[in-house]
Amino acid sequence: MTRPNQTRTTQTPTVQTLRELEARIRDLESTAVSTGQDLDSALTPLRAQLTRLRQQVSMTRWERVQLARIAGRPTALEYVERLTEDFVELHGDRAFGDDQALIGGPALWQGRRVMLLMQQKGRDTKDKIKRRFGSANPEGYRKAVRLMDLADKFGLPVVALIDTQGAYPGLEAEERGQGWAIAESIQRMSRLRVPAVCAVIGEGGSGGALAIGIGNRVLIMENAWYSVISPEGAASIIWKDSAKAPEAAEALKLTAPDLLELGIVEEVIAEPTGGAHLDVDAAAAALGEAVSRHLDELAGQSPEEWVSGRAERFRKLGAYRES
Amino acid sequence: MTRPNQTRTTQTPTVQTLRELEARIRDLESTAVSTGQDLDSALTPLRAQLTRLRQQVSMTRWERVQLARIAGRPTALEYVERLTEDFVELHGDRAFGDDQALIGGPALWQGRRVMLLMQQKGRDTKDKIKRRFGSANPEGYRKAVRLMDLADKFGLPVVALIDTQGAYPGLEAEERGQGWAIAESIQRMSRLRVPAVCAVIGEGGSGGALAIGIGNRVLIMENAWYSVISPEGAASIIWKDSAKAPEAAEALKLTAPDLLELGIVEEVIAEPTGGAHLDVDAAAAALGEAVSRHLDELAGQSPEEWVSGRAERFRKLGAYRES
Amino acid sequence: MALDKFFRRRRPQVNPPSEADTPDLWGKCPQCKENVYLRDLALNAYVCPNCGFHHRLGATKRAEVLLDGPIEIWSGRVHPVDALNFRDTESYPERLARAQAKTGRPDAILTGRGQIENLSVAAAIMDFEFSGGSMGSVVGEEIARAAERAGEEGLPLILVAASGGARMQESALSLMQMAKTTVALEALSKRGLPYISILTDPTTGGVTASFATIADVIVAEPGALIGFAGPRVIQQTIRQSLPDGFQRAEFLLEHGMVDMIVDRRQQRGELAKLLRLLHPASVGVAAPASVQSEQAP
Amino acid sequence: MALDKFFRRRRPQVNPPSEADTPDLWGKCPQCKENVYLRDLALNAYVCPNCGFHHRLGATKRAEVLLDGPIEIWSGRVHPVDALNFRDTESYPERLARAQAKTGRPDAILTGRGQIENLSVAAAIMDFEFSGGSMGSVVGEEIARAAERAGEEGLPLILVAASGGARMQESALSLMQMAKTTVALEALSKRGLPYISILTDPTTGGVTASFATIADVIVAEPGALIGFAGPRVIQQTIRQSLPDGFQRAEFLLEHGMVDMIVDRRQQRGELAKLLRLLHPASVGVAAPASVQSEQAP
Ligand SMILES: [Zn+2]
Ligand SMILES: [Zn+2]
Repeated sequence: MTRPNQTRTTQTPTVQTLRELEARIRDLESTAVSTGQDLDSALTPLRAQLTRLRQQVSMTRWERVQLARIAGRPTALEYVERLTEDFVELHGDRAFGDDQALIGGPALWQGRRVMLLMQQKGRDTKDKIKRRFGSANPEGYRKAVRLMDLADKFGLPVVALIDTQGAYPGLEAEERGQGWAIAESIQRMSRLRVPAVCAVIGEGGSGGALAIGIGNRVLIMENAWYSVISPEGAASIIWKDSAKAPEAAEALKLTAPDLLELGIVEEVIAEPTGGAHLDVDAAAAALGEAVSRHLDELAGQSPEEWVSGRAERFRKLGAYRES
Repeated sequence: MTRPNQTRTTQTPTVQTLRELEARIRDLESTAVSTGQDLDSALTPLRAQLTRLRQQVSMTRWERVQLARIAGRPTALEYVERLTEDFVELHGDRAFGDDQALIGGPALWQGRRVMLLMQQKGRDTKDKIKRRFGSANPEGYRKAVRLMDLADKFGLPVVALIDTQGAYPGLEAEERGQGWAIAESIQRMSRLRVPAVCAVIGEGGSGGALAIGIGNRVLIMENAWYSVISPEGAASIIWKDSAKAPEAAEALKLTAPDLLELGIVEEVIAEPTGGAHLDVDAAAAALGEAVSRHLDELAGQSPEEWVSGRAERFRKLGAYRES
Repeated sequence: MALDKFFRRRRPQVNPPSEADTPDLWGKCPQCKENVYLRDLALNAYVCPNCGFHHRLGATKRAEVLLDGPIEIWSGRVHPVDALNFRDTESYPERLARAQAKTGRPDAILTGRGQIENLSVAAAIMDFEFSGGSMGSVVGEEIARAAERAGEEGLPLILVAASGGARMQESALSLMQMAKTTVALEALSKRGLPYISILTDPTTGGVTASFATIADVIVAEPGALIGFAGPRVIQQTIRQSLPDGFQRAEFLLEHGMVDMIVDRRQQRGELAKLLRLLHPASVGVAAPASVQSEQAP
Repeated sequence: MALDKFFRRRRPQVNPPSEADTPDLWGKCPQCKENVYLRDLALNAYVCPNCGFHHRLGATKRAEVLLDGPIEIWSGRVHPVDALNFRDTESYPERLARAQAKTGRPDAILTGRGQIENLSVAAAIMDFEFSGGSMGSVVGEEIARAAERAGEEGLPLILVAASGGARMQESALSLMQMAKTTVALEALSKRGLPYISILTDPTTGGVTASFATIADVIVAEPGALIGFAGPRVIQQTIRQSLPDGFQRAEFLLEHGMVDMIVDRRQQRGELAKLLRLLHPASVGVAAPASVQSEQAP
């Protein structure tokens, strides 16, 4: 049972200071690059100040959500390109179609054999539409189940990169059992006889995210969010007005630090100052290191331990009191 | 390895004699019923003669095929009504639809807990159309797989009643992976950790029939057929003329006695004289007794023996010579 | 008969959320608009005797309709907390207090042990009257405990789903209940114990995407709304009106998602038949010596 | 390079079934209608250098295109028999004799052991040139033996499907090969050995409904016709014309049935990558000391 502390209040003015400092550092860095000048003597104290500031402040939750969605934020495939070799994308659910929002296949993750599962949002408009901005149909979850079968058969640890606003809320998705497909994926993942490490890399919206989130370890990037409902969805339910999303984001406690406090994730992966989109290579390095470290820690266990580890992890999540 | 003997030649004239004898017996029987007269002294020698004759003769294979399709021949549900209690039909593949051509669910088979799987052709025109005359879509085979999962989980022996001209050859069936669904059903059935007894009760057409035909025992009713292709299908391939179906039926050796000789079935279940449709209760009694007997024989084995028994049974089917 | 007894104990409600304008002994059926004598409704498992409309039931009435006699209650010791300090138009504790006062229950779930045609079962019944049956930490915990206890006691589990989805006020903690219930249900699966869910009006959101749809057998009530995304959200996505009967039980049967639609008045019989087939051992399980009945608030 | 060697050994054929009108050194591509220099075709894995059309390959050429070097042949000792005394426009033994003479093979299958980028594999290659790759008892038996031997020797199995379906002349015996191959493939599954199938033009009928589609990974060649029922039969059923591209590899990928479409010239690389990921042990398996190469007829 988890009993979280009072969550922090937000400090928007300080964020403003932080942003200004970040801009100043970026300016100096680019000057250093373009002119060849050594500006480290100026940069070093500024960077130290930034580190202190970042530890002290919180952005508003809504600012985090916007950062998680910002144009240029790396999608799953941008991490995969940087962190894996020999990724072989496998397609299809063997029953209806191939979903492009939820993709996967075996790969070498920084040299480790894994089965990748990930929501892929798309990079340009056409790609985004094809992939429904990372919102999967039932076929996506059924493909995930099939790939988990293969992971078990060939002893491939599962690495899941979560980045979706939620499962696709379409008429046909309902016809083909969206809820059923998600439930089946959750159940299948809980039964994996290999270790699973999940990372929310951008958005973690509702059951559509959780469907591939049953990890022995669940990590989240610093500016990602994970919640039972999107801020917009909550706002339109509570205030009948999706413009109240900032207020809903506050109420939902959906940021990485919140989730760490709630015991829902094991680790927050630090992003480059200002967000992963400002330095994709550095963000990838941080993600790669964290996932690899957890994979290595889990490697020594038995299939029974991987199964029971996941079961115990999720069995105890929740907040209640007992009379 | 099976090396079948030369198959019998057909003897149509003798079948004529048989049919006349059958008609005479029926007349006497109905006279006995309507008049209350005891005609047993007349009937007994005729019945003995009939039994001898039936052992000696073969109908043409095409005559058998026609008997397997004759109006009023009992469908699977007519047997189920007579042989089971508490049949609970379970619906749906949990992914796309509920196929009405391939149905099933748990039931008590003459007092024994079983999981039923069967092709149901339909009784009136509307019902037949709804059930595509017993030709299943992929959803039917996927439902079968789901019911086999339940059979395994709850230790229910599988009883499969086969009666189909084949899987449905439709455009949408292909789109949704007809071949894949059949293959998966065959594989799933081969892995059952419960015993399985299959009976071809009417038509056994191709992969669509075999999909639920991976039994520890495979039985066939006297006037049923089982083949890789329907006589019409073979005729239109060989002679480009489906009217040559009688010739194709001969060539395909698709009758119950043929299949017994080829080692493809364990037992031929005798039908009432003239065919199952002439006495559905008697046909059901014969089917019920045979299936129950095989279920009882298999009951003492272990899950591993059921699996390996099926594997060995099918592993050795085929005819070839070795150099 | 349980229903009869229930009627004498309490005044039944035709349509609880809008009872203000309902006279004491007659109620208007929301489907056929006919006036129905409430005693007849209660005697008919809260199915309209006129048109067959299945009225929504709170968990207490549901237990009475489902079980032979009183339920031996397991749930009730787990209480919700406001872990997120959630505040919207009112605070989460205020919402909880109101729902608790209305239902006399700590949260939207009743679990326990009972009999169906003399077969012992564990029952987990969601209470739509408590905050729309929303699933938070307590609902998840109680379902998980019921599944585990059913496993230990060798009982099949019957779950009655009735939920608008996950409980927003618990955010990610609520989301995690989908996983928690799933892993706890392994206690039944491993022991080969049947798990049957009954989807009633409405069953949507996270409940549909977790424990309710991984049952061995899924039963639905006629006309029940069942789906993952809500109709309003889907309409926004596709920008056209939804077909008649969309996301209703009959639609789901046609699309292969549920095993059968069973009229509430036949459910006990169908469940008993299924339990005897899937798990003959249940036939032999004796009723517990002392049974604690749930009291009406 | 194997192809080059092959070309020197034999005269390649652009389109074997209709070679009569093909001049010795040039052939007409059935897709782009361009004349193609046969040596270029052979050097290009029998893919049209002009339009990318994938020509059908007999089993011998396929083995050369697929494997690093010669195949160590396992198949060949099992011969077909006329168990049914099957007679239509000609007798089954006559048909067999003709196909055997044409291909130099007892039946429509070649199995053996080879290397793909130095990874040892078992290969089972259907021969469309033998009676349209139809599956009878010998095809079933050889595939079953190959699967079992691969299991014993710890080798992944690569199966190349090319078949019009089951062999009518063996009727129910042919049908049973669908089951036989399926149970024999358990030898691989139990040991966690990868089974990859490559669906080539055409793969239809019983082959599609059994061993070819239960592979762990399914690869298809561009443009290959793949399906269960034949297009003609479907057209008779639906009484309207079939859409463009129906039952082609690209259609099947879109419908979720195959994992990937891989150009024949990239297949070795993709297979090796997959094998290293799924079964790193293959990397260490040494090639057998003595290898018997298949000789051209
Ligand atoms: Zn009414
Ligand atoms: Zn060309």
